[in-house]
Parts: sequence; C-alpha cells; structure tokens
Amino acid sequence: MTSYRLSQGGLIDRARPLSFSFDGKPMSGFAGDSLASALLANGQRLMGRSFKYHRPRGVLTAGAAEPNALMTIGKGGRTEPNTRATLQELYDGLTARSQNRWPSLDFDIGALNGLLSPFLSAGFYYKTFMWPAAFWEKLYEPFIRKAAGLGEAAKESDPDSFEKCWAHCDLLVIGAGATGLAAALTAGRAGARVILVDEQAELGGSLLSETATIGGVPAAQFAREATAELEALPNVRTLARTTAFGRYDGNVFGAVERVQKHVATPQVGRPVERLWRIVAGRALLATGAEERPLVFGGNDIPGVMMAGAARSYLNRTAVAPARQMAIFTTNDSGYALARDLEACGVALTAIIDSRPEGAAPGLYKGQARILTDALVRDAHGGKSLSAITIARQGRTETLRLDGLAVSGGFSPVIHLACHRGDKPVWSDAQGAFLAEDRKGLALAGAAAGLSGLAACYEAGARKAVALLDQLGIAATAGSVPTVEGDIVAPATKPLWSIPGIRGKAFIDFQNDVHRADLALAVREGYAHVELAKRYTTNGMATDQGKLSNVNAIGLLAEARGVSPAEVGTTTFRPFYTPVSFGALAGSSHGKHFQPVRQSPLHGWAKKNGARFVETGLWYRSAWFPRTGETTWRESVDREVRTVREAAGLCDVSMLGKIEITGKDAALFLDRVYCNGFANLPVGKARYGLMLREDGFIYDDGTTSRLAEDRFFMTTTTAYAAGVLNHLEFCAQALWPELDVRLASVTDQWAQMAIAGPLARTILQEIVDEDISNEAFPFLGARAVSLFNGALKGRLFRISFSGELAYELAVPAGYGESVADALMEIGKPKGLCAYGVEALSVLRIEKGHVTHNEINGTVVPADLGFGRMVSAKKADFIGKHMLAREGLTAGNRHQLVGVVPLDPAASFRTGAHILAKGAAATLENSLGHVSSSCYSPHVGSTIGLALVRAGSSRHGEEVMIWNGLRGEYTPGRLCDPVFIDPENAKLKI
Amino acid sequence: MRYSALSILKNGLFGNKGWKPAWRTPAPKPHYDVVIVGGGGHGLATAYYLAKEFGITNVAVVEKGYVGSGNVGRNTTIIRSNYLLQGNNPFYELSMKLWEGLEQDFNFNAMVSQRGVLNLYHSDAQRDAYTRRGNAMRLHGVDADLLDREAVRAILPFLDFDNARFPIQGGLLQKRGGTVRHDAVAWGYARGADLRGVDILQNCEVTGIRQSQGRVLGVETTRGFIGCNKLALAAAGNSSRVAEMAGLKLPMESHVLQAFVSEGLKPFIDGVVTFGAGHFYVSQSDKGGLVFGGDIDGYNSYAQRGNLATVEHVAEAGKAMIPALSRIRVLRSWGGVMDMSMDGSPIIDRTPIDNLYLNAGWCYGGFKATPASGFCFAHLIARDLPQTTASAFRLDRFERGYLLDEKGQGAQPNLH
Amino acid sequence: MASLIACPHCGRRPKEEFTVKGAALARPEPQAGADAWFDHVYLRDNPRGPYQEFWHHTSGCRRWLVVTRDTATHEVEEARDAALWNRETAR
Amino acid sequence: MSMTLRHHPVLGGKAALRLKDVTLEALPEGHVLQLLAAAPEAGPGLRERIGDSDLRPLAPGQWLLIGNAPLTPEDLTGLEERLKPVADIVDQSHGRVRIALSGPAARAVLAKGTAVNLDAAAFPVGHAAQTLIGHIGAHLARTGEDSFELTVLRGFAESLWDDLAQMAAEFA
Ligand SMILES: Cc1cc2nc3c(=O)[nH]c(=O)nc-3n(C[C@H](O)[C@H](O)[C@H](O)COP(=O)(O)OP(=O)(O)OC[C@H]3O[C@@H](n4cnc5c(N)ncnc54)[C@H](O)[C@@H]3O)c2cc1C
Ligand SMILES: NC(=O)c1ccc[n+]([C@@H]2O[C@H](COP(=O)([O-])OP(=O)(O)OC[C@H]3O[C@@H](n4cnc5c(N)ncnc54)[C@H](O)[C@@H]3O)[C@@H](O)[C@H]2O)c1
Ligand SMILES: Cc1cc2nc3c(=O)[nH]c(=O)nc-3n(C[C@H](O)[C@H](O)[C@H](O)COP(=O)(O)O)c2cc1C
Ligand SMILES: [Zn+2]
Repeated sequence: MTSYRLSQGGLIDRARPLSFSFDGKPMSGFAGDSLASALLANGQRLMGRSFKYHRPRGVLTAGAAEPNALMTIGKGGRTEPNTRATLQELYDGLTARSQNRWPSLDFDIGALNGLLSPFLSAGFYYKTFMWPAAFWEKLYEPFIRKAAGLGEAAKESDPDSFEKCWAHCDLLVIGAGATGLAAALTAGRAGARVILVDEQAELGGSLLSETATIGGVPAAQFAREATAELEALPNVRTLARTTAFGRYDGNVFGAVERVQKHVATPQVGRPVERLWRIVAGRALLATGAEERPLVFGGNDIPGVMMAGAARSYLNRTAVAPARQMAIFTTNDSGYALARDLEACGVALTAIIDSRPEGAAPGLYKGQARILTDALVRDAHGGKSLSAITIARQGRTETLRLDGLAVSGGFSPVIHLACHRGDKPVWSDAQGAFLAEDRKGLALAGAAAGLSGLAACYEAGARKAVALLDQLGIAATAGSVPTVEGDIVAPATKPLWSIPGIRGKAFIDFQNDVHRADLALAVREGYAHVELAKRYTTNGMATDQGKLSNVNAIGLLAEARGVSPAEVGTTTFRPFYTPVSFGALAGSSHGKHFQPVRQSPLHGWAKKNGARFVETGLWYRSAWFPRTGETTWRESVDREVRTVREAAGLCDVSMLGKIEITGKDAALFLDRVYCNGFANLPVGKARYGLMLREDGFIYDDGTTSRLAEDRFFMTTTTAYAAGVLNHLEFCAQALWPELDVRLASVTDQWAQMAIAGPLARTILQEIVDEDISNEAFPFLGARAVSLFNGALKGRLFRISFSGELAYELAVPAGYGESVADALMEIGKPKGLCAYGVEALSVLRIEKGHVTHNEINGTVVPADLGFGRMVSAKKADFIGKHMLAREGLTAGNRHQLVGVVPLDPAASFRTGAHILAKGAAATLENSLGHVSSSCYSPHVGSTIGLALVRAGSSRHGEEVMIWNGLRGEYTPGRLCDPVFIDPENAKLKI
Repeated sequence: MRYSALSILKNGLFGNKGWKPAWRTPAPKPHYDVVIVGGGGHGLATAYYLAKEFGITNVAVVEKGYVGSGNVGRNTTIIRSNYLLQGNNPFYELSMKLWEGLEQDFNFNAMVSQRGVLNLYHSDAQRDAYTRRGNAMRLHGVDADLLDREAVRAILPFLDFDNARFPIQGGLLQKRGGTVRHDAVAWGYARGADLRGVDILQNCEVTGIRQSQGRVLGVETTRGFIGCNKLALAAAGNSSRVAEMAGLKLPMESHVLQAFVSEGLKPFIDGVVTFGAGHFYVSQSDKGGLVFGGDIDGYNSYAQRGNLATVEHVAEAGKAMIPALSRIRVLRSWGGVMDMSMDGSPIIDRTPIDNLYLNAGWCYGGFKATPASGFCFAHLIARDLPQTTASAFRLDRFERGYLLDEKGQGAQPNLH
Repeated sequence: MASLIACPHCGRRPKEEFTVKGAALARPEPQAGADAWFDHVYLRDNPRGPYQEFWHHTSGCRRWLVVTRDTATHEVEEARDAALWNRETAR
Repeated sequence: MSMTLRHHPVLGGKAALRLKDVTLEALPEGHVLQLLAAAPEAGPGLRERIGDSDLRPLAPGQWLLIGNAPLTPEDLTGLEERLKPVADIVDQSHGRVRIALSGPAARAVLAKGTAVNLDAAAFPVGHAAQTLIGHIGAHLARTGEDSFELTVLRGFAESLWDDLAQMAAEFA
C-alpha cells in the first residue's frame, strides 16, 4: 500500500462511511470522497489500462481532464462505461470495474503490445493489413475492433429519467473558484440575475483544495460562506455538479446537471441528469487553469501525478498519494504542494526544479532537498512508481520513492471561449494559449492567465462589474478580502522536451501517444497540427487533449523550429466533457419520442375495434376486424365491398383543414392553385392542385366556398402543416397587399366520410336540410343543421371512393357522438366502419392519386391533370417553370393502371415495370408500381404505376419485376380508373 | 516507398527513422496542364486518376488548408450504392466497385469495411419506397435485401422494438455498404497522386480566376498566380464562392451538417444503421467511437459548426432507436459545410467557360462517391466527354428540367 | 444562427420554433421571362457574409420574417416581418 | 331523428393533479375564438366591440377570445356581426383545449418546456405568447403571479397533459 488516508483533515465527512467495490473487491470511503480519492485511500493506485499498449495506469488528476482513471460503474441499464473516477462522487454501494484489460487489471495479456511498440507506431495500420484483400474484413478488422475501445456499454435500456430545461440570466458565471465566486457575489449583490455553475460536487473550485486563508478563514470555509450567501439571494441560481459543455450562437450555453449521479438509487420523478439551455446576457469564464504534465520517460507510471491533484487529494479528501514523494516542477506552484505534504507528514525527498534560479527566495521554508536546473529524465517501476532518474548539470542521479508530483505550468481553460470559432492566441509571457474577451463573453482569473487568489478574486469582481455595465446594470466590485498563505505562481517558460529519455514519454496518456509518435508524424509530412492530431490520435481521447494538446504543440513547434504561435491549436469543440445521450435526449425517447396527435373520433374507432397505424404524429384507424376474420385482408375486403354495396363511415379528421377568409380570398386561391378558383360559386367544392414554384405538384385537396369571402380548404394529412406554412408565405411574403386571412381548423372539426349507395339515406336522418341529388348535387358544400337544429355542421358532397359520398364535419367535441349516431342509424342498413386500408383500396380502384403518386417529381400532365392547368391565368405558383423541355417531354413517367395477366397472381408496390421480354436492367426499367392492392371489384391485384409515356401504353404487356422478393409477374398496363370511368355513381 | 508489413518491420527495427514524407511539399510551378481547386477527397482522387488512368501528370491540387481539412476529413464515412434513379445508381455502384479495390490500388489501408448499411422502415409507405429502391439496385446488379422486423431483430436485438413510438417494421440492407476511414482516403489519394508527379499545394487558397476571351488562364492564390490549361473546381462546400470568381452563379446553397463521436467503447454495433422515424444514423469506428449524425441544421452557413437544437434532435432520435445509448457519452461534435444542390444530386460537367470544369453539389453524400467522382471528373477533363455513369450530372439540367431529385423535394436545398 | 432569433413580434425565440426557407428573394413579375424565372427558382448567390433569408415563426406567431444573418459568424443583424420587407424592398 | 348528443371534452376524464407546489387542471371547454384582422396592424376598436371578454394576443392582427361558457350559434353570429369589418372570427372552441397550471413551482415546470423567459419582468401577468412546450405548440398566458393557462390543439391535449404531469413530478 502506498497511498493512504490521513488520520485527520480534509472536507470529507468521517461520520459517514460509505462502502463500495472495485473489481469486486469491497472497499470503503467517506462522504465527500470522489471514487478516485476513495480508491487512493484504499491503497489502490492501479486504476486502469491504456488504450494501445495496455500500460498500467493510476490517477493523474483530480478533475475533468483525467485520462487514466476511467472505469465502468453501475449495473444493468445504469451501466456507465468510461466514468472519470475523479469526478464521480462516492456513494454507498457503488460498484466500479476497471476496463480494457484481460483477464484482470493486475495481469493483462494486452500489455504484450508494449513489446511490439516499434511496429505499432503512429499510423502503422495505414501501411499494412492490405493483403490478401479479403482478410481485412474477415480477420484483421474484427481483431482490431475487439482490441479497440475502452469500456463496454450495456445493451439494456435505462430505467431512469432525464429532462431538459431553459434558463435566462444577465450573467452566467462558469466556474465557482475564487474568481467565479467573486463575480457571482458582485453581480448577485447588485441585483442582477445570475447563474453560477460548476462541475464539481461543491462550489469553491480550487479553494476547496487550498490551505491559504481568505478574510481570516480557511479558503474552503470562505467558499462555503460565499455559497450560502449566493444561495440566499433570490436573483441567483447556483448549480453545482453542472458542467457547461458548449457555447452556441446567441450566447446560449449548454450545461448538464448531474442531479442524481451521486446516489445509489435515484428518486423516481426526478431526473438523473438535466440538460440546461442557458440564455446568457453576458457570460464570464472563471474556469481556472489546467496544470500541464511533463514529458519524461515513464511519466505514466502509477504514482506519478499532477501536483495540483496531489494537493487536492491531500487537502480536500485527506489522502496521501504516496509515502515517499518528490516534486518535479517548472514553476512555484510545486512549492505549495511541498509545504502541504510536509504539513501532512508525508515524506518529501526532493523538489526537482527545472529553473536554474529555482523558486523566489523565501518562498519555501520546508526541509526537502531542492535541485534546481534539474530534470526528471525517467521514472521507473511497473504498476507502481519505484524510482526516478534525475539529470542535473550533465550528471544523473536515481532517487527511490513511490510518488512523483509534476507541474509543467498552466494552460488556462478557454474551451468555451473558442467554441464559436475564435482562435486562441499564444502568449510567450504566459507560456500558454489565451482567449480574448468577445461580445457577450469574458474570461477572468486563472482562465485568463492570472495567478494568486487575491488577483483572481479581484479580477472576477471587476469583470462582473464590466459585463453588467454593458447591460446597463450598475454594480460595484467591493474590496478584496485579505489572503494569507497563498503561494502565487507566476508563469514560467514552458519545458517541452527533456533530453536523454530512455523510456516511453507520453503526451496523450489515454491514446498512448508518445514523443516518438509525434516525431514520426513530422517525419512523414503530417506536421500540421491538425494532421499530427489525426495521424497520431493525440488529443482525440475522452479527455480531448486537456493535458496533452499544449505539450504536443510545444513539441511540434520544437521539431519544426517555429514558435507554438505558428503551430496553433487544434479546434476546440463541444463537448467540454462528454455528455450522455440520455441528457441530450431528455424525455424524448421510447413512446415519448414524439407527441401523439389524436383524432376526435379516436374513441369511436376504438369502440368499433379499430386497429391503428401511426401516420405522422396521428394514429389512424387502419381496419376494423370483426369476429371470425383472421387476416387484415379479410376485414379490408369486407369493408371495401360494404362501401360499394351499402355504405361505410371513415374517419378523415386528420386531413388538414384551413379556413381562408378576407375579401381577396378567391383571388388568393387562384394564385396558389394551378386551376381556377375565382369563379367557384358559393356552396360548391372543387378539387385543386397546388404546385411548387418549380412546377411540380406539391399537394392536392378540395376547397369549398362557404361564402363570398370564406373558403374551407382540405389538404392531405402528410402535407397539412407544410401547406399552411406555404399559404402563409404566399399571403405574407409574396402578396401582403391581398386581404386574406388564414386559420388552421384541423382540430376544430371531426370529419367523417360517409360513402356508398346508401350514404344519403343514412345521412338524411340526421341532416335537417334536404340533401337529395337535386337539392345538394355532386360537389355541393354547405353549412347544415343536424339533429333538428341541435348542432351545426358542414357537409361536402365529395368522393374519394368513387361512390355516392359525403364528408360531414362537426365540432370536434361532438364528433364521437355524431359518429355513434350514424352507426346506430346505419347498422341496420349495412353501414360499417372502414379504415385507411379500405380507403386506399377504394381510391386505387377509382384511380385517385395520393402522395404515392404525387411524389414531388410529377407535373399535372403526368397524372392526367394537364387540362386542369389554367392557360388563362397570368400567374399562379409554378406556372413559369412548367414549360421546360424536361417537364413536357413525351417519355415522362405518367400514371397508368396495371393488372396481372393471371388474376390469381399478385404484385406489390415498389415493383418495377419492364417491357415484356426486356432484359432486367435498370436502363430498361420503365417505371414502378406506386400503389397496389387487392381489388374485390376487379377480382385481382391492381396497381397504379408511373411509367414512361404510360398514357400511350394502355394495353401493353409488361413484366412487373420485384427481384427483391423474387416475384416476377406478367401484367398489362391499363387505364388507371378501374371503376365507373364515367363517374355515373357520383351523380346519382 | 511502398507500404507493407515488411516495411513496417524493417523500419521498426531501426527506430522508425527511415520513413519518408507521404507526399512532397513542392513550391508552386508557374504553369500546369491542369489545376484542381480543392484538396479534399474529390480533388485528390481526380488528380490521382488523371495521372494514373489518363496519363496527365503535370497537375497541381491547390488546397487552402491542409490536405483533408474539408468534408473528407469530417464526414461520417458511410459508403453505399443504394440509389434510386437511373442517373444516380450506376455511378454510385461504380464508386463502390472502385472502393473494393482501392487500397491495393493506391497502397494505403483506408480500412474499406463492408459491414453493411441497414435503413430501417417504420411504415408501409417507407417499406414500399425501399422496395422500389431495392429493386432499382437489384436491376443494376447491386446487392439489396428487404428484411422484416424479425430479421432486423436477429441482427440488432437491442434496437427499440417494444416500446417505440414508431415501431420498426423492417429494413433495407445493403451488405456491401459500410464505412471507410475518412482521413486515410485523402492521404492515400494524396500520396498516390504525389508519387505520380502531382504537386499538392497546401495552404494555398484560390482568391481569383484569371480569364481572357472566355478562357481561364489560371488562378490567383495566396501563393501567387498559377497558370493552367484547364481549371477544375472541386471545392465542395465552397463551390459557389470559387465559381463566383469566374462569374458563375450556381444552383446551390452552402449548409452545415454536424457529426458526432462518442467515447471509445468495446464493440457495440457492427454495421451502419439509419433510423427511419427521425434523423439519426450510426456506426462504430475501428477505434471504438460511435460515429453518428442526423439532419443538416437547415440554414445557410459557412461556419463549420452547428446548433444545440440539432444536437438534441439527433440524440433524441438516437435514444429512440437504441435505448441503450442512454448512458453512452458523446465526446465531440463538429460541422462540415457542404454544397446542397437544388435537386440533391451532384454536378460533374463542363461550364459555359471553355476550359473550366465543375465538380460540385455533393450534399451530405459525396464521400462514398469519392473514387467514382475522381475517376469521372478526370475522364471529363482528359477527354472532354462525360464518363457514361456520370452523364446525368449536368449543370444545365435545372434549366432544361431534367432533375435528379431522389427525394422529390424540389428546389429547396435544406429539404434534401 | 442560430440558437435564438429575435422575432419582431415575439422576442427572442429558439431555432426549434422556426422553419427556414432559404434566400429572401423578390418573386419576379409573371411576364419576367424564362431566364429571370430560372434564376429565381434555381440560382443562389450563396454568399459568405451577410445574407437575407426567409424564416417562419412556425411555433410562434406564424409570421414569415426576413432575417439578415451572417453566414460565416451566424450573427443575426435584423429580423423583420416579411410583409414589411415586401412592401418596402421587394418591389 | 332525435338523439342525445354528448360532448366529449378531450381532457374530461382527467382529475386535477394537485402536487405540493403545483396544480394542473383541465379547464372547461367553453369558447375559444380566433380573431383575424385584415391587416396585422389592425385591432383598434376591437375591445369596444366585444366588451370585456378575455382577449389574448396570438399574433400580429390575431387574438384569441376565450371564455368558460360555450357559445350558441346565435352568440357567434352576433359577435361576427359586431366585429365586421375589423376582424373575422374562426371558431376554435373545439379545436383548442385549455390547461391551467398554478402554484409556486408553475414557472419551474414551464421552464422545462418553453424558452420564453418567464421572469415577472419579462412576462408579466396578462402577457401571452404562442410557443413550444417541448415538442408541442401551445399558447401560454400568465393569468396570475403563479398561474398560467395553456391553450393547445385538441389533438395534442393529452400528450401535453402527460408531459406537464411528468415535468411536474419532482414537485410532488
Ligand atoms: C458531417 C458530414 C457527414 C457526412 N457524411 C457522409 C457520409 O456518411 N457518406 C458520404 O458519402 N458523404 C458524407 N458527407 C459528404 C461528404 O463528406 C462530401 O460530399 C465530400 O467529402 C465532398 O467532397 P470532397 O471530399 O472533395 O470535399 P472537401 O474535403 O470539403 O474538399 C474541398 C476542399 O476544397 C478546399 N477549398 C475550398 N475553397 C478553396 C479555395 N478557394 N482555394 C483552395 N481550396 C479551397 C477546401 O479547403 C476543402 O479541403 C458528409 C458531410 C459532412 C459535412
Ligand atoms: N498561474 C495560473 O494560471 C494558475 C494556475 C493554477 C492555479 N492558479 C490558482 O487557482 C486559483 C484560480 O481560481 P479560479 O477561480 O480562477 O479557478 P479555479 O480552478 O479555482 O475554479 C475553476 C472552477 O471551474 C470549474 N470548471 C471548469 N470548467 C468548467 C465547465 N465547463 N463547467 C463547469 N465548471 C467548470 C472547475 O471545476 C473549477 O471548480 C487561484 O488560486 C490561482 O492562484 C492559478
Ligand atoms: C469518422 C470520424 C471519427 C472521429 N473520431 C474522433 C475521435 O475518436 N476522437 C476525437 O476527438 N475526434 C474524432 N473525430 C473528430 C475530429 O476530431 C474532428 O472534430 C473532425 O474531423 C472535424 O475537424 P475539426 O473539429 O478540426 O474542425 C472523428 C471524426 C470523424 C469524421
Ligand atoms: Zn414570432
């Protein structure tokens, strides 16, 4: 055991012990521990295996950048692979498993890859595995795929819930360290609406790991007091456990709150994660700085750790990372750790300071040996650090120890400032990339390159004042509380390469990118920072290069002999840390993926035994099986026959319905339909074709004139929303001078088709007015009184089925009752309910088209509607593109009917049409079957098809080709109207 | 330098010091026979085939960024030839055939991996549309299978079959579809072209097109004027901007499409699956990340980055299709700018300017086309005749009314 | 952009509430001729920079807007009612 | 034929959901009239013509006139007459359904659905907006400090109710 729990100190709650397990081993920790600190406290320093070489790895950081200590936690549908042990709070019963090792973490066969590493250099796979060609998919790739990846995801669904939320504020503060707290306090006290987010379990940032005092109290206590004050302000919202993951246009930030990721069993009714979309007037990044590792041999051996992380484990969770430590630093911050280690009684062998001049005089008062102008060249050990080799003034020295803390300087955390494309700027003075303040967003504190608690506090307050000032909100910065015991670490010159390294010196720990890989990338011409990234995979692991990118840039700069400024960074992109699908999806999945839209006749259909089918957001009644009917076809055939012989009732409420009023309504319709509407008499309906501006048919439907200045339009179900948008476009953007007003009334009316020879007889029983053929002829449309004046409805004499038919619209709330009444009246006469399946058969028999035929590539003439296109009108939408050669050519696909030669044979929609005897090639395809069904009327399968020059091919024998199903049906093209071509039935 | 297991072994033994640059970094020559604008997949493939198949080697590819900085380096790597229309299908099948021999051809492992592309359907109408499509494929000799629900379940038991808002009814499978390692395609073609004498000029942005008497003389670039006998545009999302330098206005808009990758996982899903009830498609890279995407953001953009609303839509559809995605974390999102043409299909054609050639309008589907696009564009440039499978990709088809509109959405690019 | 569009009638609303149609172009006169119509329906300037396009506040006031937006930065400069645009600019 | 006609309120079967900090209830299906003026900028004179009914802005030149009592056809024709020529009426009494949401957590519940800033300063009592609540469009009106009314398309009413109930669950 090397790491261990200190007997006192820390912010953990020793009164609340928690038990958990790692790789099945029971362990214990305390409330306030992270999984990583608890593992360390249990002496478990080996926490994972690397991606490629399966190197043993321990925890390197105490935060979001952790590349090594990734584990799988949870069980079943709650399994979470690749969880950062550093950010996972410990809870009672937590189960954690290590990843990417076999058979065990301790003994991992994959580690043999390390021996092959000369042959597994960056990009080696692009150069081999090509022969024999067939081996790639059979052998090489499956092997590579098995080896790749880290954790294993569960295949079960998640039992917990997720949600989303919007929030608005004047000032969003991201990061709740000294800087962020100062900003939030300043803005909050001024009455501004503030949101303060921090990814940690508790607000305070590095204050929670700090031993300095602020305003006379320990830093952590100061943070807690500040938090309490903020939480008491009604205009401030504090969100701990919340990571701002992305900055989007309009200063909208995405953030994810881990609401219940720190509990064993989430409470039902509350989400486990919540996605916040924060609309920020102004935002302040107080996200701190990331400490940079140093690139020496064996820098990945468990026991090597970032100095700041070591401080955090020591001070915040009272864990000593090792028994015998050394510190390798390029700056003064290492001395803060030295002081704290000694205060905690951890042996400190040496401080290896790369600077010739060492630390500022008087900064360090401890006992450790100080080696200036010295470098750690190599670390040694297998699964645990055992020694380091130091190079100093040409000599080397080996120190035996079990812990090494490193600090290679700091990289401000500027990700969010760069998500909208802003490029960071290299600062030689800071030895780091900095982001500039932009409209809507500023950076402060360590995120802006500052060091020192007092300076950060002051900057946070000052920037908050400035940002609020831009919004016209007055605030004052107040005075900075006195800070004592802070070791301020001014920026120092970065140390990129260390000479004489023997072992592997890692840059990207998780992806196992080491120094030689970068050198190879440069040698092979992949020296551009983006190419080097892609060729070596540096920065592409789950930590997205938080620790590795700047070191890689520094090394590339050295190799290319240019400055880091010239190399530049790769692109910062969301997500700052990875975000779950669950959080991004919220509650929209499973049955709740999309809302349900319900017809007012849904209840009626259900009572009548309907089978439903999803159509867009609607559930439509598809057919109504009766006892004894075993297949859907039996029911549909019966429904079709009943309509043709007696009558049927069908729910057509989901057709789009648009009310059009205003004195120019008729003129407007004349412009949006290709056929004429201005002359439509009051009381009449007309079928209309609506084109797109490019001349192709957009939608069809009937429109009725209810009054001089009032029309009622129906659209297809699928295009209802689109047609209204389109009409509004025409009315508002094209012809605002017209007085035309549009309202969707789809939901206002329950609409039912009553079709069949007995339709009138049945309907007349509830309609007060005379609806005889004379009084109410085909295409009549009028308001009617129902049930002796009890209700007002609208009646349209239109027919999709080819039978005598009506569509009756009644106020939706009465729909079910009216349908019930009609069923009751009609039943003795043979009336049945019919669904969309029968509706479809009826319309195919009649040769009526739907969006199967109106597929966005047909013009009116293709469907036999050529004569509907008004030649008289000077203008209508689509008129001006119709004359193009390709739209008038004789060999266009045109609507035809198709039947099998053998009535017993059948075919399906989607089959292609080939000329009889033609070879089965795509060039020979004449078209396809767009709709098909079994027609009880014809006594065989029938279809509608779009076939080249189809209208002149009636009678031609063809092959109906469906290779996909192995069905090849000889057939004949014919007129698309299979029933009552003279339309006699419509007019009785 | 030939790549092989042996070369790896040899170099590995000597500290990997012997490798040479994959392509040279030449200075621009004053004049080339052909200058290709755009060092993406299409531009590089065009150069490669010009040199290899048509013997034209005095060629430069000018690229404003680094090789592969455009869409070839940011797409979701899906290849398939499941097209519907006669003007499209044979071309994409040609491309598939070229993929099938590509790596041996250019001696670079691009990980062409035919693990299958499955398009799910959730309604009879979708099934019928896939039947039509599958039959078009079959008629051209392309593999296609229509699977029912149980057959889909057998391959992908963890899709949401039981609690879905739009239950899965089946799917259209192209077994020969799959994925290819995107960057390797750019690098492989670059290396192959370079070996045959093509100059690849990175960090060289075309800023103007010099013309005289209706002919192009050459291009102004950030590295000076470069003359040419023929100028070929393959600038993907920036086609309108480059064409404008020659005074042409194109039937297209630039739109952003986002893509995503999850944290690395042990094998989770083998082939490519697309959701039919929303915008989502996913595959798993050989490195272990789930690579996925959805619909375009829907507004004109040159920004290479997208919107949170689209991110959410994609995740919603993803979890609706695969509930087990819930706890999987998304690592990174990015965007690419594509030219969305007015009918959703590409253009490979001459232009009204005599020696100016255009390859554009690939929308979100041009990666799979890379080999055939390069080959056919090279054919057109070298012979001044369209290659047969690409003969429908004409620039004047909009004006003449011969559209190639697979979706039937009409002249509104963001609907394709 | 955009995450948010400032609808002149409703205030700032998220992209989800809108439908985008594309370039805000004035419709040619009926007799404008084939070239003008072809240009209108099929050809686009597609600039990198400020751009005017039609957005419909579908889930809000249902007004069509003409939004001036930079296609490189996604910065929205202005959003005005399309009827107003039509009266003042389009003719 | 004489029949007893029954009106089926779409949320008729839903008992009010009373949680600790929020209450959700279906309002009576009275009347909802969509008023459409000829031009967006029209509207003056509206108030005088309709008396003190609850008039809520919907869009430029459009309002919803809302009340708990159903209107007879005669009432409707009367109103139509009175409003001419300022505005046309489209009856949406059956096409729109109202849900009330109240209690100290009402705002927090709605914030899970809508991007409209519900801060009292930005959205005071009497304000109304057509917006998306999650995936469903609805008209949102603030009727009190802690109370709101949602008017939604009939077909979506049940889905919206379910969503609201789910969004409210944590305030039980
Ligand atoms: C997110 C996303 C996912 C996609 N997924 C798929 C998929 O799964 N399958 C599929 O088949 N397709 C897909 N695509 C589409 C595919 O990526 C593109 O169609 C294809 O890559 C375009 O061809 P290209 O490779 O030549 O383009 P690019 O790689 O974009 O090449 C064009 C090059 O031109 C350069 N250039 C531009 N202007 C200039 C100038 N003035 N001077 C010099 N150089 C210039 C650019 O820098 C760029 O490098 C996707 C696209 C995106 C954005
Ligand atoms: N020279 C330097 O640059 C430097 C280096 C190291 C430490 N310091 C010291 O660190 C302190 C700086 O305080 P500070 O307040 O600026 O930083 P801090 O590190 O104390 O706080 C930053 C906080 O932001 C959180 N955070 C980062 N990104 C986030 C995101 N996307 N979403 C949510 N939370 C996020 C972090 O978890 C952390 O809690 C001072 O004491 C300073 O001296 C300075
Ligand atoms: C198929 C594919 C897989 C990718 N996998 C990863 C990955 O594992 N890790 C990563 O950080 N980025 C990955 N990326 C994204 C790239 O890092 C990068 O974001 C993308 O190529 C766009 O470039 P840009 O972000 O530099 O603009 C992947 C990209 C593609 C196209
Ligand atoms: Zn609006």
